[in-house]
Amino acid sequence: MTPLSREDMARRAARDIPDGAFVNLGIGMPDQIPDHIPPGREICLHSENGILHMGPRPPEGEEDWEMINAGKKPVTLLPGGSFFDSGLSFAIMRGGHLDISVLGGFQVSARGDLANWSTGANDGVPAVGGAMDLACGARQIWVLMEHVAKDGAPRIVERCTYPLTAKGVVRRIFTNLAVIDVEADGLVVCEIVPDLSMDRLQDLTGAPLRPAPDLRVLTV
Amino acid sequence: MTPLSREDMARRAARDIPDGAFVNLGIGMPDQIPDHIPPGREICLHSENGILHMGPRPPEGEEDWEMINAGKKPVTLLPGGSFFDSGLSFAIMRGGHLDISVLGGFQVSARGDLANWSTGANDGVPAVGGAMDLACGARQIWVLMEHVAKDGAPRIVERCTYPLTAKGVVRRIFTNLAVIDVEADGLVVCEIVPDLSMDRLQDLTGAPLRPAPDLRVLTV
Amino acid sequence: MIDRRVATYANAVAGIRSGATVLLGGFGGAGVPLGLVAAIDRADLRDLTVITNNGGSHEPDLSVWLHARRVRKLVCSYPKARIKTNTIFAELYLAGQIELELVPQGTLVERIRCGGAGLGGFYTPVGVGTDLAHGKETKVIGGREYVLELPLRADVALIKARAADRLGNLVYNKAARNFAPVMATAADLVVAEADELVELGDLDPESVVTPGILVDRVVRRGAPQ
Amino acid sequence: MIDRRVATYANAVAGIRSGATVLLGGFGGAGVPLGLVAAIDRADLRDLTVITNNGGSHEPDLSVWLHARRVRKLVCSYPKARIKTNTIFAELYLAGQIELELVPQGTLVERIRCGGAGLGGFYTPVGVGTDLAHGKETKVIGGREYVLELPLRADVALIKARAADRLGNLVYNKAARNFAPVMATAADLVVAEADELVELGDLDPESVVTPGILVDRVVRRGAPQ
Repeated sequence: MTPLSREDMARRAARDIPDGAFVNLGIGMPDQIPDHIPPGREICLHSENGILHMGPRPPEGEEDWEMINAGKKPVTLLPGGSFFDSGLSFAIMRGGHLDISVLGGFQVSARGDLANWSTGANDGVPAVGGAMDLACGARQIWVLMEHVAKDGAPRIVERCTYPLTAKGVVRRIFTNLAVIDVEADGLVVCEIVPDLSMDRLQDLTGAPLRPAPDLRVLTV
Repeated sequence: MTPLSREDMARRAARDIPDGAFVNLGIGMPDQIPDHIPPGREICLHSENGILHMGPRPPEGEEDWEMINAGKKPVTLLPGGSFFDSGLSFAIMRGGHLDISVLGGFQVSARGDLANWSTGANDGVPAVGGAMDLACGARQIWVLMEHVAKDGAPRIVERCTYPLTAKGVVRRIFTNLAVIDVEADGLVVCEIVPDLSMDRLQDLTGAPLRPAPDLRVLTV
Repeated sequence: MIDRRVATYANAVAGIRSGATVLLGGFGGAGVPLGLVAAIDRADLRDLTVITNNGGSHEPDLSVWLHARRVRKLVCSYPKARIKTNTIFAELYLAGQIELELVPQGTLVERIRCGGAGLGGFYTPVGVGTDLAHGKETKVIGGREYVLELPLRADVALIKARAADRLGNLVYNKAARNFAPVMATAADLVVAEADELVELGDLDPESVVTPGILVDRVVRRGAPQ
Repeated sequence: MIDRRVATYANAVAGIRSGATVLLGGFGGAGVPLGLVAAIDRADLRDLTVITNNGGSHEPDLSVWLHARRVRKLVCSYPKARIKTNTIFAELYLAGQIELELVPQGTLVERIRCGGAGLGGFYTPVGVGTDLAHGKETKVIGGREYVLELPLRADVALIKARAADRLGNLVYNKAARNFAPVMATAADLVVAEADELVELGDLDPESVVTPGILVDRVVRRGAPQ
């Protein structure tokens, strides 16, 4: 079996974002999603620091350091974009106005709990930023993460061992091995990479999986 | 003794508004205050419906019905004025950003309780508008009202019998007979109209009064 | 493509049902979306709960719905008409034919903001010790007494704007702004009636008051029924 | 006459004392009033409580105060520096030389708004069931669990604007707006550093973001010390 590259993970997630969606993309892997939106779809990107309808990074030399995204990288504004203060920006996030938030993750539980802000290690500076707010208000929360941690430990677990970001919020998980929906009664595998068995995927997962009735091959 | 006219009551209150003050004027008698601001003072008027730095009524024929004050009367905007939504407008009122609110009143108690939104009669439609909000947040709340009601009953009372607008908020009362400060230990008469004795003023008042050490004659 | 523009008032109010809770913009005569009010009237909806600042006047505003007995309940700060020629709300209210929830204006707008911002409630000093806080939970915080107020949300918000673009971005005119930007955050369906529809990019990104993410439909004032 | 303009940075920060609580605008490098940060540094203030989104970077921002040990406590959502060259906050924090109150970003700005709007607190779903809600009061409202968050206010707010006039009206530039309009509501003394001072009437009344009533002093960026 061949796990998806990080680029292909972003490409796969991008495919599920419908035309006309208002979306917030977390820092890290979800950053790459805009590069892979299928042609013909108009997606409107929100940034927590008060921007709607962000465009790509400007050409080198044209960066404006008062025009940055949540990751503090220079971006541009598309026609029809707008600026607002952090108060309204987070009201938009909490208030159910975003169609989709795509976030990175350390762990997701079988009930959709998300841990993505701290490893709980007591040896550094804690920082949460907008992670908890983003995980709370969007109509759909998706997580984009490697299926297992660097040490091979499952990231999809019965119960998160890392500090929680939010409880019961994740709807869909895109990993380098599978696309998994979080249903009320557990985790449902919708797509799986070629030449990977459900049994093997289960071995790499810390919570029970069941195949969707129309389980498909995960291709990009 | 000659009670002040309504116009002179407004003129007297206007005299106490310092240069540079941000002020909200309630509907009714306080409306007239802007006409009597002493020359050389710049006062910035706030309107609850989202206007800062209101100017006078426009000339007839130039009314703009999307440019009205809290009393729904046409007004103008002075240079440096601005518009904002009701959310920010009431945040400004509640949040202590106004220097002074001058309100009409039905009754004021010895402890500064204000009743100015309802007579409590159960025969009409109740309406509160922004009365309670205005009575809550300004740094100073002043009341401009006749000293006694039409039937001769005192409006300054030990305890309000009309439904309360807010408790313990009034700092100064301008009536047609006197200027009275609400102090922690009771009501202090600062000014009294010519040829009215403190005894007679007390007869017209439902709570104990004491003269200020520098009690003055109320003139305009 | 994102396109919030609809060609007719019928499209603007399509799908709104009898029994709906409606946020209606406006303070006095400024900012009431009169075309949308008329469209709801033509759609013959009943049993509405209306959240709005005023109780209707001699203009073809909320009073149109009141005359046609479309409103079950009004949540409002100032239901009294100042101009005595319109007493329809008073008539209905005194006859017991309409329910009234009277809310201080600042608490009204803050409750709507609370609903639109995904919050569960807030503590305000306004109303403490008065009849309008009767029966409400109170709490002393930092030595001051506050009353707990709960969020307001609606099925639909009807608001008026000066200009709109196809993304749904809105700007307003003067004192007609009032409740609209807050109401636009707090309904499942947000419909704006705009004096003017403009091209994408015509609105200054620094001056957009309501970003399009909050708006579902925009109709030009004076569009066909 | 109302005139919020001051000629020098020394005047802009006059009267601010050691021990003060300071709201400092900015998100990342955008919107930090660097001139005011330097002026506070020159004033040699100590024992500050700073409420701000980020913990300082390689720019002459909060990190200047941290290097000079001016900050007793930081209330902040993202104290970690992304760029590893600045670790002054980490150094102080790990050595136990600075106190940290970590607050989710949306809760941070909402707490500031709450303080500025004269409210006593609010219930938010953010943080429920997480370490950051540990020990906080919770309440179930409409079947959902919320955590009670309390207002934040400060002695002084230091913010950056694009332009200001003598009344103190402010407009901002792009993503440098972020926390500033909310911080401008929540301090006893609000000081803005503006790229440009303009004549009264030059700012479009529809586009003013922070009305002058909220602002006490404005200083032009690059003004004399």
